[in-house]
Amino acid sequence: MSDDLYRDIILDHYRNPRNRGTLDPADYSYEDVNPLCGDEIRIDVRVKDDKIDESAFSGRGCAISQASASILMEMTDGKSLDDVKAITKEDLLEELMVPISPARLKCALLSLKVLKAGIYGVGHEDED
Amino acid sequence: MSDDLYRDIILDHYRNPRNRGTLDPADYSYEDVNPLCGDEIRIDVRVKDDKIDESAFSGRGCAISQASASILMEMTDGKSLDDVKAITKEDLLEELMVPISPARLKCALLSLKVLKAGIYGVGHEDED
Amino acid sequence: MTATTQPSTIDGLAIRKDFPIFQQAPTEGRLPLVFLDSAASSQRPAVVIDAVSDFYARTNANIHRGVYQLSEQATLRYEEARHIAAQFINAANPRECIFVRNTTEAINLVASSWGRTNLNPGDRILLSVMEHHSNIVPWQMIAEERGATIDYIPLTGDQRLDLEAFDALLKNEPKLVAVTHVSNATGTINPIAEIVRKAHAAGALVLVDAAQSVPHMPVDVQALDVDFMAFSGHKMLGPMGSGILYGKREILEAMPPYMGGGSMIRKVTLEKTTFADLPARFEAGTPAVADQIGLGAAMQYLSGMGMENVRQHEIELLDYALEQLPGVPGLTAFGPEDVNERAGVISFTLGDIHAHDVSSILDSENIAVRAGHHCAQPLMHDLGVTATTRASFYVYNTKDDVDRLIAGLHKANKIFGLS
Amino acid sequence: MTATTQPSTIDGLAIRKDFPIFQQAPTEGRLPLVFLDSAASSQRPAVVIDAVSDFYARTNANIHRGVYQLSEQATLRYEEARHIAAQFINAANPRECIFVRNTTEAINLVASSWGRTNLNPGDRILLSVMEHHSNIVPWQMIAEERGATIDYIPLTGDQRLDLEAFDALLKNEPKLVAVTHVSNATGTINPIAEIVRKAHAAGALVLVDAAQSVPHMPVDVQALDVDFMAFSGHKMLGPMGSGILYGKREILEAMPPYMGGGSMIRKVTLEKTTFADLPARFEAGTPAVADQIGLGAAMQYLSGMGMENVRQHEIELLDYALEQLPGVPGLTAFGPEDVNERAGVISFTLGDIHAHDVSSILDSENIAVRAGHHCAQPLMHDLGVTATTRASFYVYNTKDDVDRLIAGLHKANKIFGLS
Ligand SMILES: Cc1ncc(COP(=O)(O)O)c(C=O)c1O
Ligand SMILES: Cc1ncc(COP(=O)(O)O)c(C=O)c1O
Repeated sequence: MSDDLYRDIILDHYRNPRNRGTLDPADYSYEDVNPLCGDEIRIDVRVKDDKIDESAFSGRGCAISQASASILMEMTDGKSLDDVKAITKEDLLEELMVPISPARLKCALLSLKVLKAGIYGVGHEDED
Repeated sequence: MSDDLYRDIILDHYRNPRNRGTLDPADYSYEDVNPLCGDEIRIDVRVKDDKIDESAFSGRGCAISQASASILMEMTDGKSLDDVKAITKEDLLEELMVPISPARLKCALLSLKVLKAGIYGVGHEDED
Repeated sequence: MTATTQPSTIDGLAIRKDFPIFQQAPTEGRLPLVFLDSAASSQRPAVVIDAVSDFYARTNANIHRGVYQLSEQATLRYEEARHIAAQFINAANPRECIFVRNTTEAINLVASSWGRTNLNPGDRILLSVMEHHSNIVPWQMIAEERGATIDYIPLTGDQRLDLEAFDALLKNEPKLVAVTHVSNATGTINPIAEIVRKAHAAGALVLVDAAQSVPHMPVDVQALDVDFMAFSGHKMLGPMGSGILYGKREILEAMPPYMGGGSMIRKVTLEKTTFADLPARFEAGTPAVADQIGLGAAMQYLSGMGMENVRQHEIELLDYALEQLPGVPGLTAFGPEDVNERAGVISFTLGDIHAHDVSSILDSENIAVRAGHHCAQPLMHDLGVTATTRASFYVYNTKDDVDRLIAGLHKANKIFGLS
Repeated sequence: MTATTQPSTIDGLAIRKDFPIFQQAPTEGRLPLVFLDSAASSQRPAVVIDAVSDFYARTNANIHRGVYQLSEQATLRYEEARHIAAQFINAANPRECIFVRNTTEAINLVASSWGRTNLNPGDRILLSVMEHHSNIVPWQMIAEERGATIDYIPLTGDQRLDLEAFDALLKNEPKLVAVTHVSNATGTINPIAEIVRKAHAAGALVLVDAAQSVPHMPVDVQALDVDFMAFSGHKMLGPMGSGILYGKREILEAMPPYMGGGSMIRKVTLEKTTFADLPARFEAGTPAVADQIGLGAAMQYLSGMGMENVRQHEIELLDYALEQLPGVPGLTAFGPEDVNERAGVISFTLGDIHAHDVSSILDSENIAVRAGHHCAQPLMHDLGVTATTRASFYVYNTKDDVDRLIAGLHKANKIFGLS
């Protein structure tokens, strides 16, 4: 069952993350931890013409959280801020292309939570 | 079962309590409540030659607690303080001559607790 | 006197089949059980008992932090129970439902967390004379610590809140009004919607002790607009150890944690700790997972009957009992006469026979009622008694139970030579 | 390396027959369950599950205040459980055993009640770096409120308490030393008797977090001379929602109540309340009666096996695992090597594979282990990791379970291309 979790796409992004690093200065920066497992993700974003010009993530954690952040960087590259705001959990989960069990959902979605919190401002909190 | 509880001796002491009242002044006075049911008993004692010369109880509560106080007054009349200290719960329960269920034990024994607390001083506390 | 013209669809005798305790043969020589003490703690149906056993036998594991299947299932079932609870009281968001052991813990949580941050010397809080000790003592403790003052809404002659006095006491500008929805000692139903409206207008928050209402009638926290509401699972067919503190989200979010420990943190360092979001922030340590799942099962069972029907069933029993009881010589019943202002609770005295003696004699007939101050000593004081005998109804009671009660009371009178 | 020469009399496989969860057929396509997460929460034998159901089906009623037979029986069984608990830890008096929901509540009770009356600005308390959040956060909260300072005993390279540093920190004259008996994250067993002796000599009280010791080895509060001890029922085959705070009688008696409400009072008036004696004073509201009765059943079941045997069984499994694990490439295990200083807990990292990934892969083999910070973030920080994978043993585990674990770890290595 969980074997499916570690398909090549996850392991590939985990081993070769896209946009790993930090940006300084950045227009939006936010970081958060998954309090249940201690995974940490920070995302920096530079914006030009209301579009994501450059983005980078850093942090540490499991293959799922790190690969998902890497995949999210790919998904949002060059997108307008409005488009990024419109990305749903389901959108990201679909891109991951592996079955995420409930216990791992927070790992898989941490990067999206961080990115949105950065763009909306810290007050924003996703519902679950 | 509990019918046995309300045998004539209990009802008699309840209806016609011995030594009901208060003594002022008294050598020992103490009162306590049964926190679970709200029964209240106060006992005043006058001592002469280390013996109970006069005693009185007041308060309100169920037939068991009031009858038991009345019976205790009879039991201790003229007894030496040492003899009173030596009275056990079992001694009193025996005098009541009715089966006391666990839930009613505190009612039946409140008067003894109060009398001993008075004689020993407030610090004394019975074990159960 | 009946509240609605629809008769209840509930058949107490049929419902007893769902409850193992009513299937037990009585002890040798005793009559079948008449259980009239549900206001203290209800009985539990097999679906609830089984929900608990089943959790332990199938999906038992600690929740939240586990990645493996059992822990995942346990977490899902626990959170599902929270969703059921939110629906049951119509909370806007399941996060507003904090799992607690009982009503008492819920109120202590608010008194301690909200009270310690919001009460300052000279501040006032407003309770009522009919409160259960659980809605008095926590406030006395925090008021003493914070230098705040407590006012009490007095009662009318038939044990209802004196609403004129309430209006006057609101002029003291209390920060919080904490009142019971239904008195456990007299059954009085308080007009919570009106109380909330007035309290809010005066700038006060409202905490409702719903220990005796949520089990017995439809309660909608949004319609009532209460800020906090507390109730216990064990009084509504759920396991002991289960219960809910409801709080409006923005109010709960502004409150500091109550207990510290596992699960309620975001990050702990030796110097400083940051706290988790709702509801985890208020659920430190391993919760009573199975019990709360059992509470979910109890709520589903009650919803299956319909809370309107539960209420109607109790009104019918109350109506019948209030009609019959005056026939018992020496009996004085307390509380409002109108069944629309009263839950299925009857507190009474019988001549000068002490409540404990009445209760012991009823027990000899295997009729379970409560005797004492019902954790409402200030109310007893107000009634001018030390104790009352209390009979309370629930879904499994019948008119026959009322008849057995009345026969038992006649017997008590006879033993004490009163009739 | 084995601690004693007597082999354990416990046969893990035979014992599983007592546990319904091991009798369940695994989900379609999954291997039989290997449960290695008892340090988070144990499984429960049928005798415990049945004790809970049986209470609800036969003697269910609220306790203490009822005069009728059911309530009387419920009270007796509840107090009987307290006696069993007192015997289990050799408390001098059952009144010294307060029923709580879990270890977390027990520690919060002490921090709040003892702390608020005994800690003053400038006072110090002494914890250790290996504490569970439950034995850190409550102290941080009360220390902040009271202006007290917390010191932490550091660890040695193999995650034992640095006792020289402890001696030095005692010179700060802490009012209280609060330490764990056994670390849930590394299994380290701390020398409590020595710690207590030294702390008492320095004038400090000692609270012991026994969440991981009482379930797994004989613990005698009088021999250890601890002032407070806390543990949870759910980690020792008992129901979730059950647990004990032990405290020396004269210390508990001098403490103000924690929660206010029903049962914990002597007399309530509108102006003032006086409080009940031990243990009622600390048990406000309706307790989790069935759960605590279940805990009594769990203790009787464990006593039947003998706690010496339980400990010996776990030493044997630990011995075997510590021998086999180094054969897994990339595995680093934490904690003392000597099994005499270590309970049946093994925390480890596997190369650079994150603990959650290890745990998910083990779950695919139906092996339940814990992954994360184990509510011990300061300890993780000390180890220089964010998370570990943890396997923990109990009476129902076998050497086969260890073999399955090791095979699972090889698989994880393979998936991540590490071997
Ligand atoms: C050492 C230790 N202390 C405290 C706790 C907290 O126990 P509970 O969650 O039952 O309150 C645990 C369990 O997680 C533990 O292992
Ligand atoms: C009105 C009311 N409030 C509070 C309580 C306390 O409930 P618990 O003992 O479950 O905390 C009760 C029950 O006794 C009650 O009837």
